[in-house]
Amino acid sequence: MADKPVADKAAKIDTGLLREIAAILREADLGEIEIEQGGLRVRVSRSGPPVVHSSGVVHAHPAPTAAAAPAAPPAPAPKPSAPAGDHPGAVKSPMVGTVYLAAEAGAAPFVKVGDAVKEGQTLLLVEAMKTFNPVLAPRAGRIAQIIVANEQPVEYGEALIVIE
Amino acid sequence: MADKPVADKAAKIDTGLLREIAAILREADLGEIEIEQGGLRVRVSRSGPPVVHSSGVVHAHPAPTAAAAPAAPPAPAPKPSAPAGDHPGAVKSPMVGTVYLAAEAGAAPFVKVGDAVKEGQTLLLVEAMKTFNPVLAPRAGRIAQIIVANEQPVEYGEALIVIE
Amino acid sequence: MFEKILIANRGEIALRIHRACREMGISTVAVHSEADRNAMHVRLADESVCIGPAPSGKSYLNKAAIISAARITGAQAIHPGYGFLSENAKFAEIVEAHNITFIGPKPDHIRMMGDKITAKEAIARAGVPVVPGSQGGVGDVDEALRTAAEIGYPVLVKAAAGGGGRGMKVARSAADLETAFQTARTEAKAAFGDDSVYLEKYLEKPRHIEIQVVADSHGNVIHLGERDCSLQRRHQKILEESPSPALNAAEREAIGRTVCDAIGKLGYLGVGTIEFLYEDGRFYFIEMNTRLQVEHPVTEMVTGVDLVREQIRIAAGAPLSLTQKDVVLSGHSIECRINAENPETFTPCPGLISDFHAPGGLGVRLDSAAYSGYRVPPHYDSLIGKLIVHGRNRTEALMRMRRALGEMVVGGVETTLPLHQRLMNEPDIQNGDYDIHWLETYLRTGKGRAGH
Amino acid sequence: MFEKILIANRGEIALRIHRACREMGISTVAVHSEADRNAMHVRLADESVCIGPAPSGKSYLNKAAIISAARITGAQAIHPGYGFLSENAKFAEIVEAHNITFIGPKPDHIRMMGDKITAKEAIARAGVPVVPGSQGGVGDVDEALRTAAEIGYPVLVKAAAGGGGRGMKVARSAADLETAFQTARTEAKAAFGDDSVYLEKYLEKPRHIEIQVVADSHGNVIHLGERDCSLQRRHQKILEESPSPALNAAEREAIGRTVCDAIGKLGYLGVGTIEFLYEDGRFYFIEMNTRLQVEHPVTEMVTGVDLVREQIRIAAGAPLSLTQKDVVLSGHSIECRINAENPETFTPCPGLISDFHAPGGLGVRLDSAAYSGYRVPPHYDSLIGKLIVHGRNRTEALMRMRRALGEMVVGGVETTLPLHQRLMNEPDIQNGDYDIHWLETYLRTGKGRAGH
Repeated sequence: MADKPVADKAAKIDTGLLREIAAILREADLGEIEIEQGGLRVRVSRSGPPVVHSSGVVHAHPAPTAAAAPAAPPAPAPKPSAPAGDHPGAVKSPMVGTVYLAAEAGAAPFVKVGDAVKEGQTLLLVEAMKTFNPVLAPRAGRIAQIIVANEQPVEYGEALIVIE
Repeated sequence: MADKPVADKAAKIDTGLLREIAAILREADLGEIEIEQGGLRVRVSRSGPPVVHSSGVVHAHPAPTAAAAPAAPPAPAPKPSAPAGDHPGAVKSPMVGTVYLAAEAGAAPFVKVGDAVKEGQTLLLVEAMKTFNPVLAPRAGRIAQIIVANEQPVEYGEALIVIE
Repeated sequence: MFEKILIANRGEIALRIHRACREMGISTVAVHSEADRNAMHVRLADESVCIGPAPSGKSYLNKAAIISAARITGAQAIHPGYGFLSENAKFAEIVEAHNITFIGPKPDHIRMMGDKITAKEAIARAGVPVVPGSQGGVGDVDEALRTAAEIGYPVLVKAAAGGGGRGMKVARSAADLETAFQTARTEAKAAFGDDSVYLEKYLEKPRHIEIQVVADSHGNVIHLGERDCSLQRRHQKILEESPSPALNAAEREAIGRTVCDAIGKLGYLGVGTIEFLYEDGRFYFIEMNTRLQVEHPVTEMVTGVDLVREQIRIAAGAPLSLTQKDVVLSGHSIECRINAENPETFTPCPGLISDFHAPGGLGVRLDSAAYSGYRVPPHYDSLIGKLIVHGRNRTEALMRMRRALGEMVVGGVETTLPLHQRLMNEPDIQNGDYDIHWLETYLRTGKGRAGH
Repeated sequence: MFEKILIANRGEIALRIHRACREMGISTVAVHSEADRNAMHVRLADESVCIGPAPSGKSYLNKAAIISAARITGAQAIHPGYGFLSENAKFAEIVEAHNITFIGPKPDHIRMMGDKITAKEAIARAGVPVVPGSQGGVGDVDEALRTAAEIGYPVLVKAAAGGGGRGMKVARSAADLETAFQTARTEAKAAFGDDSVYLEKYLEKPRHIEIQVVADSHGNVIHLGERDCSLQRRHQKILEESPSPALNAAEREAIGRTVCDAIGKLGYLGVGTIEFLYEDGRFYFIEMNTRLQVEHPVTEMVTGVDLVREQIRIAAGAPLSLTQKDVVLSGHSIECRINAENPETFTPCPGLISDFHAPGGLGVRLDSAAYSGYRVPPHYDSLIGKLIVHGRNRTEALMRMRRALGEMVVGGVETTLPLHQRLMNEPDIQNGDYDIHWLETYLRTGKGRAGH
């Protein structure tokens, strides 16, 4: 799960929102503001580094070998982790498993970027315990982004596809 | 040293000053302000409890016996301790020792409240290692308060007398 | 040896397992719910996978999600910790069916010991003393009355599927029995969906003493002495120590040998705990826990054995790292469970830990996944740390615990630290003079024993 | 036994002493400078007295202030810790003159061991092997050349009053000697106000191995094995372990017996450390420290003996709590000194510790007076904590140290944690294959040994 570059996702943070919250924090003389909405959680605090993370991130650590150096000490305050699926149209994985973008190897993918989809249409499959679970479009729209790759492992809550 | 009630001293905190600092903290959008002047040290912080303590306090803990309950856990942030000698005219002890207000038992005290004193006049003695060290008036003035009692042990830097 | 282990738990025990793995050069996979994204073991693990939302039924008890996480991370073994799926025979079977090693006993033993009636039968056949009681379930009041007359009053009516004190009723005479029987049945049905109950002798002032056993796949079985866990509130252990102030070396050796023989006969694998009531020099089997216990550190402190390391070694097919002859109990150890609870009402107090400072120095161990800035989630149990001390003797351990309790800081949430501080000053605790009712009485009356 | 002890020190050792007192039921008085008003031991002590401003000359070295503090608080004994007044014979005398017990050796022994020349003479007379060298001080270059010819090059010119590496010069041949001699004299004069120097054989690749002894007032002397403190930078120890990877049981027993005999002959009282250079199976006395050492915890971890408790008991006239026969070295212990310093340049880094999280779990001990929100003052040494681990063997201890270093968090100031993490991965450290030059070479070249 280490093959998903964290930087890609970080680029999608709504920094305008952050600025606005920071302003409110200052105006209201508060120590901390925490907002959670649509998979995005923002905590802005005066005392520590501001933390932004979503509820749909694969937390991929580099996997050191047994002989590798001990991990750097974790900071006691939660480290910012990469946001994902903070887009309101993100469709998230209902379970831990492996993504299949097509019904079988070699077949055309269920959807591709730019496709118009209907509510209830199959977007992809998540395989868990040898069961292939279709992930359906929660509403009609257009495929804006396919975040995951074929046969990629995903966490619970991880963003898969964005429908606009 | 446990016979000096902490509450007496706590009553002398300048809460107006605190409010003013807090206002400056807000106006200047700072995390922390620390001020040290004439034995008074004030630290006002957004993140922790504000701390006020002077540099001239006898830190008297209740002395539990061996069978007493363990002390309450200390808060990681410094606890407010009682201020003393925050008055600019406070005369402080130059050493750890025992105060003598008179030259010998039964004699009249060197000074009493209301007395006018000259610079260099002996105010009291601090005995340390069987040496009686005179504490002299740093400047002329009137004795506003005698903080310490006869034969009271004092710390380094502890306020003894206030000259106005 | 395994190269990667998945830790199917949370909190301090997940961190405990991570530490053992790290010290063995084994990579770790932390699986966690959405509520535990910032948990210490998640941050320290080599990899982590979110397996579901906060409710444990959808995450830590979600067998499919855990297996999937193991599969996609390539973990070769799963350590279930305690609680959650640790004593779920079905889960152990599924894990093995996926060619992943379950770090624990065989499913059959989990199943056998998971049912109180079959457990008691099996353990009695293997030669371990049990509480006199009904042979299996008791179907009606008449049978209950006949059985109670045989074993003598007072008797206890217990749910076969029970645990945590639910479905347990005392009858002090034949007059009480019908009500006790019916109430226990009703409660058992409501709590466990199974109204089977059985009867056993009720002990007046027993201690709870449990024996730690470890068995490998090469036929070696050892015991690591006992833990005294008599200080309980509503059947939840609060403070544990090893050795028990009540046992002498001869009693320890005798019960240890009995238990090892039985474990050998059963063909049990891994670590396990045989829990007994102990009264007037006699042991009465209560149940066997087929997993690591919360209170395992006190045994580690007096024996020097790393129980999690042994578990992992055994699961990998290695022999025990020591023989019974190598087991030397050295000094005394005490553990205080620090819960995020009001120390008087025991109301859980989840929330932000604003300050956290661990006690340190000689003979002090803290097993805790808490840190400054950690938010105790409201979804799980309230244990936030175990403070464990070791001393050359019991007095030294008590003094050290008192000292360490005084240094520990947990700010922002209420904890049971003040209760433990009070306990350290109680003469009965200092004298080791307590039984399983002591704490309840103490909390009710301020004294540990009636007529004191 | 004492009812109240004054702790005449600061930092982790003041807390260490407080902990021992608290566990013995003894009240504590913390004396502190203005800079240490919020120090952990000040907060935890039963009473505290501010004895002066930040500079240690006016506070922690202020004999009169400390005595006054003891008198006004009614302390019956003073524990000097290490450094500051701990090896000041005059202070020990003044303390005793005020009918207060000095927790340490007799002033005469402090004085004897405080001068390197008299120390070496006394210890050699008592049968302990010393480095071949001049008989006492060397007055001029000619005498130095004659002596060096006798003991053989390379030789070391050392200040009699020296310490910490100042006033020490190596001469590899007669050609080098004059310069080395004059430089050492000049440095000695500047640093200590005394230009006496002496000569001794220079060992090429020795280890620093020291023996811990404890002697009571009843004629009992025991040793608690050795510590290997070879990993040094500028004569400051960085990492210590016990037992030494270089010694076998026979060597340990032989040197231990030699040292105990000598200590008995000298009539020494309390804890002490005989420091040796060790090369090719032979020990050469360097100096004796007549106090607790910073690195005493590794000895505590392998022996189970609380050295501060023993010190206090001995000062109170009690006999040793164990005999030599009871001393069993069990497992292996390592200590890493965590300094608030840049881990590469070693520039001290005082300031606010914004985050502090202690590692925990089995076999981990942290001796530290730091906490989240503590401000490391710039006035004193940079030691902010000692991380100590114990394992059943050296490999287990190394793995545990690596694990614990990875858990520890010190935010806001730079620390030597990264250096220790690097060291844990060095094959020479893992193999125990290092000498007193290893670390300097490693820091200079990235490798611990030339030609590696």
